[in-house]
Amino acid sequence: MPNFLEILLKAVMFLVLALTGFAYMTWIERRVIARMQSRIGPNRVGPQGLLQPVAEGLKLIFKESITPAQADRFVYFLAPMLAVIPAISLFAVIPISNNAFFNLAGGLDTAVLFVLAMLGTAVYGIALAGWSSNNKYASIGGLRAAAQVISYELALSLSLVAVVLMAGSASMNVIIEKQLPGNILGWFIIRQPVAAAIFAITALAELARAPFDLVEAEQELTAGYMTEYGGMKFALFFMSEYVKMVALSALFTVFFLGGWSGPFVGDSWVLGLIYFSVKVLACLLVMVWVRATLPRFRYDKLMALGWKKLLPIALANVVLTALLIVLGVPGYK
Amino acid sequence: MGSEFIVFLAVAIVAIGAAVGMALSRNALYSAMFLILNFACVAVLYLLLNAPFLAVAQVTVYTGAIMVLFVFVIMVLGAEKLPAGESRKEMAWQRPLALGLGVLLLIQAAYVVFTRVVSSSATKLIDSSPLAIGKALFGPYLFPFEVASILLLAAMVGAVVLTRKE
Amino acid sequence: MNETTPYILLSALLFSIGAVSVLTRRNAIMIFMSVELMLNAANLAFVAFAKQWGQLDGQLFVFFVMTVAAAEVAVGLALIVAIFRAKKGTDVDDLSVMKN
Amino acid sequence: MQTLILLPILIPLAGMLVNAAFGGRIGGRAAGLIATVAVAASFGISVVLFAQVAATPARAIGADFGPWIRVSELNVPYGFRVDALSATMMLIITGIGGLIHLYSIGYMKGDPRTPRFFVYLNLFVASMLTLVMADSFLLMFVGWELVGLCSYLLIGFWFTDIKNAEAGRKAFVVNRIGDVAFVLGLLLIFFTFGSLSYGEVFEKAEAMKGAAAGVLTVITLLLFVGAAGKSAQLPLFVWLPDAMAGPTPVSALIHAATMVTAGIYMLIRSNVLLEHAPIAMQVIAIVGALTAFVAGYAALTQWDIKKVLAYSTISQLGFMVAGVGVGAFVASQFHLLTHAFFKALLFLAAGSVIHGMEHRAHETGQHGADPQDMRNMGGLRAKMPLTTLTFILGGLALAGIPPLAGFWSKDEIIAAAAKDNPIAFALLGLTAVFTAFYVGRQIFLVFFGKPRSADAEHAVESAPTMTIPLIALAVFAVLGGLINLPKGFPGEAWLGDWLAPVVGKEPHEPLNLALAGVFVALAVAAIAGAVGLYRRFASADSVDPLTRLGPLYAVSSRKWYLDEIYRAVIIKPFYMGASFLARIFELGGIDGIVNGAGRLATEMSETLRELQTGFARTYGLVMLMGAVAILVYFLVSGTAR
Repeated sequence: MPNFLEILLKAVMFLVLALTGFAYMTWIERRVIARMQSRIGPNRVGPQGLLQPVAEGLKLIFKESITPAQADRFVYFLAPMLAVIPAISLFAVIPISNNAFFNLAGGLDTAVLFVLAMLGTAVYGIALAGWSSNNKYASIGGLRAAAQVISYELALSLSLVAVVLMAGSASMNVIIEKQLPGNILGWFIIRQPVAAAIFAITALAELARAPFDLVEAEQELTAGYMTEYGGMKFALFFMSEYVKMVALSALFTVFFLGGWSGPFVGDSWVLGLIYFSVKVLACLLVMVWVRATLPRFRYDKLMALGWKKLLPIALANVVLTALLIVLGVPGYK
Repeated sequence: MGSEFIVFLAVAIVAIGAAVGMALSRNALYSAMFLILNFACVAVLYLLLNAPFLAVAQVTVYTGAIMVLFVFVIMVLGAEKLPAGESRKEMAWQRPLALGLGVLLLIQAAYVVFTRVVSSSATKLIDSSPLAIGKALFGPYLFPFEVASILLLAAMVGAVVLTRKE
Repeated sequence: MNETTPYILLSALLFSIGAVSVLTRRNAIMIFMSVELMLNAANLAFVAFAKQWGQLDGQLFVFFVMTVAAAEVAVGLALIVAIFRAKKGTDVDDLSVMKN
Repeated sequence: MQTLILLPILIPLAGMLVNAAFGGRIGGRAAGLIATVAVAASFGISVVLFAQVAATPARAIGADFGPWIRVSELNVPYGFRVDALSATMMLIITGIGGLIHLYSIGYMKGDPRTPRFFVYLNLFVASMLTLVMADSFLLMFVGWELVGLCSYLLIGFWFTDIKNAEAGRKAFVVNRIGDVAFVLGLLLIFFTFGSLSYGEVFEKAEAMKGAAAGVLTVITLLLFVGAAGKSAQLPLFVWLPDAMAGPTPVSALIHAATMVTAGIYMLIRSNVLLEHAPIAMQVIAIVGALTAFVAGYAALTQWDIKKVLAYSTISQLGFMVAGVGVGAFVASQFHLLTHAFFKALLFLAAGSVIHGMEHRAHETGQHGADPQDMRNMGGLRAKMPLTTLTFILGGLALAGIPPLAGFWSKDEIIAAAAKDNPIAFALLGLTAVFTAFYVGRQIFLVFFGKPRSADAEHAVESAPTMTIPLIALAVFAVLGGLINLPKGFPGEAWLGDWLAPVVGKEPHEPLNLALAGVFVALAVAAIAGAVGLYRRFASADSVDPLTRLGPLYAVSSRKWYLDEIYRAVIIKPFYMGASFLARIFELGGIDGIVNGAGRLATEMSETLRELQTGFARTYGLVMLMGAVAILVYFLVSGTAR
């Protein structure tokens, strides 16, 4: 196997990217929110607090690992991994630049389906963590998470159906290519604004981030499914969340912002990588901004929004898109 | 054969182990997790069998939806560790008989496989991309497809009606 | 013995395990999961034969089996929830009489 | 063209289906409107068909809708025909039917089961149209039975009162007797002519001429018994007075204007057969005249406003039958038409009177006196002017006062009887005098004098939906005679010419002035006598001045003791026989067998029940056993290739 090494190299690279991305995402979030709330944020460890994530990581590694007495030990141990694995797997199908080296499986015909599959399996970590902790807060948090993720996954899938319809393929590379008519107007965020909006909202819900963070609503559930977790296991959950954040931002970039495309990008993978990173960063900042701005939803309203508003709108959008494509409306054929 | 067969063997062993684990586990949640593992293995086998779309669909539908529902219900009902209760006397013969019949069925199937399966492999791989499957679904299989959609609708309504509190 | 045979054997084995499990477990949820295992085993055989004969139809059948399984789970789990509410348990042997 | 023929039947049928499906939701008024519009549309198409028939040289249009019954020689198609006779009937059915539907909207107001009422009414119209439009005796019989069903349903419409339910049952059972004879007649027709279609039967009967006189006599007598059941002739008329238990619009539509004339229609339709059976004709003439006399006599002393009209209807039907019997088919059909107009009018007006009488009870919630008893009425002309005027016009038409419709038609029948059959003539002449007397009695008791009860004092005129049909029918009752004026008048004998293709050309007769003069004088005298007699009838408990007639009065008021005779001769022996069977045969024989069968089943099922354990898992196990066994069979037999 000649390319085994290459695959290994790529895999490691993506892993490192995801992990550093996660680490510095926490720093960015804390600093930005602090600014927004007229505070300072972490600035002690290293210049501008840049080493803060490293310090925290070290601290968590050395923490004592506690298991609750009545917990189901095996599942309690398994759950954090089940949470992280799908999150990291998402990166497998995201092309981060126009060079084949930065593209693991983005050309697969089933790449979009793979994303849905991974998002679907991500529930297990949370649900099982809640269940195995043998703690009421944790259980309720876990159940809420499961229900929320299942509910919003439908609307998310449907918004992606519209994208797939536009591209005529479920391959990431084709989706990006279809957004390249030379200018920004080719981006699907322009041609599919409804799908983009639904994807953005449902992505927030899938991530259980504000304003959909009922899963870990500290006022009612302390820390939700993570209540009993500490040390490295806690760090894994934390990691899975932020990795998923980065991944979903990257997906939004691919689906709606033209991926690595940009002016003068040509065959230059450096430029592509830069464009891609900027777009992802912009998405992440929007997420942080939303968290700093919006209050939390009530649970029944959350469900109502998912089932009674987003799902029908997404369905209508699919039908409309199909209609526009069949009719050959300019910009849809 | 070759490397593919090695992969098959490894996955098959895991799958069988998961199936046995599911059948024997006392805890329903563990059973569900074993079943998820089994489904994942089958998804890998689908990849080996040139069915990438089905593999992903398997993960999405079975693992991502059906089994989540199972886990959800088990957790909501707290039904994972129900009291065993005394087995009924009149059911005493049920277990050995079932086991015997299962073995018999397996033997029969193996016998059929080894004696009757015609060894004619297709020379070329078929196109099993999502596009091809979609075209088949909306072409010759359009009617079953629509029937399936109605079935799903009926199931949806049925589930809502069944679980609604008076 | 051709390259389909191991898959069919595996399918038969999984099917038998599922069948025995259906008949020996008493928890309704467990029985249900075992049925899913049997369906899955059948699916595996479908896909294997689809490859052997070079035809897509087997894969499409799997698609429909998945649809049916999804519908079945939706209704079946709803039933189990309803039964659980009525009987405070999911032991199928307790369901041997129609009246309470 | 083909479908146009079916439309008059299909539209009321559609109306019925709509009301049956949605009647409960849309309410009585909407259901009534739908039903009325359906019948009105049917009327419109009937007019179109009438014009088409008039424009066709053969005076008939027909359509086959494929075979219906095909068994060896028997071949009955779904054949419909519209000729001069059926077109005329269609206009009556849908025209008067439409007016009565409209009237019913007002009459049934407030009854919660109104939608169902209109379902039945529409079904009736469709069935009656089937009856008259059929092109074969068998299809006619279908309509015949369907109208019988509707009649049963509508008589017993207020079935919560056991009397109404019993009346419906009585009508049904009595009609069955006639129907048996009718079916026998049909079988004999098929046996003789090998067909049931009008055209073929009549053609062959014509060809056989005298050769088949004996058979034809039997056939026509059987048909006549059928007609006697439906058209309430002796001795089967007992159901019709009881049928007044139904809502008044039903009495007007079914038991005066249309269904009861089905027998007459059938006889006129079979005129070809009748003409070759002189003996049957004689019987029919005598029975008809006797019915007219008996019923007219019974009508003299009734107190119930609708019972008077019911006996009057039987009596007039007797006139028509007698007309058939003396071979005056046109006159008979003519009287059928005019009678439909003025008797429907009388019934509806009577319904309006009843409605007015019930007004006080509805308003105050008190239980009023019997609103149908004429003793409780009196002086209503001041309260209900429109009803009074129309009732008087209808009554005078019935009494045969010129120039109203009844005069012309009745006169034709009496004139024909005078020439042909002196006995019938005598009976019919006497009946005509009775008719005038009870009409005078009824009009005076109801509308003149002083109110004899609180209900009568507080009566009010009915709503426009009820009075508009009254006015329309009154116009017809006045002018209806114009369609068949005697020779010498402008447009003479139009109906006779129109029906000629069906019943054969009859010569135009001039008006027999002497006869007409005598009968008009007698009628006027009878009315005057009635007014004179009942002038002193001042309060509800007064004695009928006719009681002075002694036994003659009793015979009339007890309706010739017919119900009593039936009870003694038929019902009692029947019950005795039934109770014998019930006690001896039923208990010993049939129950033994039934119980034995039941015990056998119980014991067998107790054994089999062991298999049903109730454990789902056991069932699954058995299924698996079956699967394994089937596989074994395939493997052993080598079928699994």
